[in-house]
Amino acid sequence: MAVIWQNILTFLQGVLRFIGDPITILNQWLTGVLSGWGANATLIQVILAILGGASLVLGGLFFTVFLIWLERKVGGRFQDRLGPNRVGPWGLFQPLADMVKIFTKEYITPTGADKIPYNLAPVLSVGAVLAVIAVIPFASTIFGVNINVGVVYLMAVGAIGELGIIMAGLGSNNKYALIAGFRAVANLISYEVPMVLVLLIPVMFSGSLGMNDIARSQNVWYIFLAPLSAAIFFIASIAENSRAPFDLIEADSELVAGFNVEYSGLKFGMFYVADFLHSATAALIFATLFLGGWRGPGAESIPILGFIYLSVKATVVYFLILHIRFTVPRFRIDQMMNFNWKFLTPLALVVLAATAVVDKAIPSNLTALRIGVNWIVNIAIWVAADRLVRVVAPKRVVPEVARPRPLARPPLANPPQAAAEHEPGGEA
Amino acid sequence: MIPLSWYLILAAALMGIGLYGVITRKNLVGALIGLELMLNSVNINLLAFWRYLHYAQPEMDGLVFVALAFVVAAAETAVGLALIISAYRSRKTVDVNEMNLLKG
Amino acid sequence: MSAGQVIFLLVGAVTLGSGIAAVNARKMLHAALWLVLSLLGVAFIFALLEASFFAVVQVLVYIGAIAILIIFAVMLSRSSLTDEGTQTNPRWWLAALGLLILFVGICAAILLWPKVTSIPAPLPASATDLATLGKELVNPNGYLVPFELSSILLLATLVGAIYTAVEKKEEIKK
Amino acid sequence: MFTDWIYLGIFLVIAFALPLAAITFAGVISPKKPNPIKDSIYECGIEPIGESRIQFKVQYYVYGLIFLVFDVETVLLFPWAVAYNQLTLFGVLEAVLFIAILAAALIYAWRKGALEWL
Repeated sequence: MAVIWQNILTFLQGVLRFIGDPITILNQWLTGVLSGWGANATLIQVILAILGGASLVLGGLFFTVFLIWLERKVGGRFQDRLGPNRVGPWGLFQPLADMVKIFTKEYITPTGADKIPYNLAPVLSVGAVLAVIAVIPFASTIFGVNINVGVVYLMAVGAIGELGIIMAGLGSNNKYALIAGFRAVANLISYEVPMVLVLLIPVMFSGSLGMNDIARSQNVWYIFLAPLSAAIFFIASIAENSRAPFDLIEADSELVAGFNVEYSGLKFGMFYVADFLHSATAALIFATLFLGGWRGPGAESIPILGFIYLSVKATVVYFLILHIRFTVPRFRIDQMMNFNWKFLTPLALVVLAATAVVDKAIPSNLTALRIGVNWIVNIAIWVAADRLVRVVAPKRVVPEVARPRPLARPPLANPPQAAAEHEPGGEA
Repeated sequence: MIPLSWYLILAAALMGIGLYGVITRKNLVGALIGLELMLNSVNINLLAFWRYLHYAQPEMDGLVFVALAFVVAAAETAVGLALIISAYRSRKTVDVNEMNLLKG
Repeated sequence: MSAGQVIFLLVGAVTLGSGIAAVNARKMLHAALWLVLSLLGVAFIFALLEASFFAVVQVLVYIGAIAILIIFAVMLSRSSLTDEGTQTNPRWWLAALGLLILFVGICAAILLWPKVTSIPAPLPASATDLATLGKELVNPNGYLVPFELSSILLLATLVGAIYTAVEKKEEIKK
Repeated sequence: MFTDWIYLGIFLVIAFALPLAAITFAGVISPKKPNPIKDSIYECGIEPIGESRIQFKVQYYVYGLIFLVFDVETVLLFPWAVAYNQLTLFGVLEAVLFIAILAAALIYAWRKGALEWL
C-alpha cells in the first residue's frame, strides 16, 4: 500500500515539475529518446533546434489568429459594437473562417509588377516579425536563444521588415503603393532613432545586450528607473508597428490602403498577420525591457510562473496599445515627422545623457535614492521640454471654423455678468 | 575549420567585383553600389585577421577598426549620394560620361 | 568537409553572385536590391567569424540605413529609373580583364603567405564580451580620440550632405 | 555561444520558409483566372497615367540621411552602454560629449530647415 502511495506521489511530483518547467523536461526527454535511437550529440541539438524553432514560429502564427479575434472584439467594444459574435462562442472561430477564406482566394498579380520583389515582400514582412520571437525570453528557461546581441538583433530584424515594405511598394507597379511604401519607410526609420537611443538605457543598467540578461537583471523594473525613456520607447514602438495614431501606412482616406493595395489572397494575409503579430511582439518587448520580463515572486524556481507574469504584463501593454489605437485620431505625416524629429529625438538625447550621468553619480546599491533622483531628473526634463515646446513652437493660426455665431434666442434681460462686475476690492 | 585563406580570397573577389562596378558603371549610383561592396570586403578582411591572428591577450583593435570603418562608410555614402543628387539637380543626369564640364 | 565549410561556401557563393548581379543589373533599383542580398551574405560571414555584434550591426546599418538611403536616392533621380539601356562603359571587358589579373595576383600572394594556414584559437571570453570593446573605446590611452572624432565626422557628414542636397531658397523661388 | 548562432540560423530559415510555404500552398489551391481588367493596376478605377515609378522629393533622402547618422552612432554607443557599469564618471562624460556633438548635428539640421516635411 505504502509503495503505491509512494508511486502516486512521485508521479504527482513529476507532473508538478513538468507543469513548472515543461521546456527543460521536454528537452531532456527528447534528448534521451533521440540518443536512445543512436543519434550523436550534434544531430540531437540540430533536431531539437528545428523542433523548437518550428514550434515557436507556428505558435506565433496561430497565436495571431487569436490576436485578430481579440482586436476585433475589443475594438468593437470601444466603438460600442458587439464585434464578431456569430461563428462559434463569442465569435471565436471568426478568424479561422477568415483564414480558410483567405487561403482559397485568387492571387492577382498586377500587370507590370516586378515579380521577385513583389512576391518576396510579404514573406520578408512576416518573417521579420516572426524572427523577433527567437530572442524574447518567455521565462527563465523558456526562450529561443539568448544571443549576446539580442537588442541590436531586434533593430536589425526591423530593418528587414522595412525592406519588405519597400519591395512591396516598388514591386507593385502602382503609384499609390509606391508613395505609401516610401512614406511608411520614412516613418519607420524616423521613429527608429529615438527608439534606439532609449534602448541604450536598459542596456546601460543591465550591462548586457541579451534580452534574457536584461530581464534577469531587473531587481527594480526599469520603468521605475527611467520612466521617460519607457514612455518614449512605448510611443516609438506604436509608431514602429504603425498603429493609430501613427497608421499612415494604412491611411485609407489618403493612400487607398497603403503599400499592400495590389496584394490579394494570402499574400495580403501575410501583411495582415505581420501587422497584428508586430504589435504583440512590441508589447512583449516592452514588458521584457521595462517591466521586468518574467521576473516576479517564485519565477526563478518555477519557470511557468515567469511565463504567466510575462503574459500578464504584456497583456496590459497590449491593451494599452489597443486603447490608443481605437481612441486617438490619426496624425498628418508632417505632424508625425515634426513630433519625432523636433520633440522625441531631442528628448531622447537629453534623457540618455542625463540618465547616464545621474546614474553614474549615485552608487548603485542605494536603490531608493537612485529611483528618487532618476524620477526627479525625469520630471525636470519633462517639465522643461513642455515649457520649451510652448515657448519655441510657432503660434498656430487657428482657422475660423468655429466663430461664435448669433444665438437663436434673444439675450437675457439681466445678463449674469452683472454680478461679476462688482469689484471685490471696491469695498474698502 | 575554415582556413584563413578562404576569407581572404572571398574578400579579394568581392573587392574585385566592387572595383569593376566602380570602373565600368555609367550611373553614379551604380558606382556607389560598387564602392559599398569594396568597403564590405575590407571589413571581412579586418574581422578575419582579428579572428585568426590575435595572440595571447584579446586585442580589440580589429573590432574598433571595423566600427570606425562603419562610420566612415556611412559618411562616404551619405555625402556621395548628396553630391549625386546635387549633380542631378543641376545637370539632370547621373551619367558619369555626360559630366564633362571641365573637359574644355 | 565540415558543416562550417559548406555553410561558408554557400554564403560566399550567394555573396559573390549577388555582388556580380549588383554591378551588372540594368535597373538601378534591382542593383540596389542585389546589393542588399550581398550585404546580407557579408553579415553571415561576420557571424561565421564569431563577430556577432558586427554581424547584426551590418544588417542594421548597411541594410537598414545605407541600402534604404541608396533606394531613396535612386527614386530621386528620374533618369536612373527610366534608363534601361546598357549601363556599363563600352570598354568594360578591359576592366574585367585587368581585375581578373589583379585577383589572381592577390590570390597568389595570399596563398604564398606563411600565416595563411593558421587555425583560429578559440576566442577568450573577454574578446566576445562587448564591454571590453566599450571600455577600449572610451579609454584615453585606447581609442578615445577616434571615438570622438567619429562623432565629429558624423556631424560634418550631416552638415555637408544637407548643405549639398537640400535646395537653396533662391533656387526654389526661380 | 556558437551553437546559439546555429540555432538562430535555423530559426531564421524556419521563420522565412514557413510563410513562403504557406503562400506557395495557397497559390496551389486557389483559383487562377486572370484577365486584363482584373490584373490592371488599382488606381480607384481610373486608367493609370504615365510611369508608376515616379520621382520623389528630396525630403525622403534627408530623413534617411539623418537616420543613417544616428544609426551609425549607435554602433559606437552600444559597446559603451554594455561597459557602462564598469566605467568611471569620466568615461561616461566622454560619451555624453559624443552625444552632444550629435545633438549639435540635429540642431544644425533643424536650423537649416531640413526637418520640415513640406
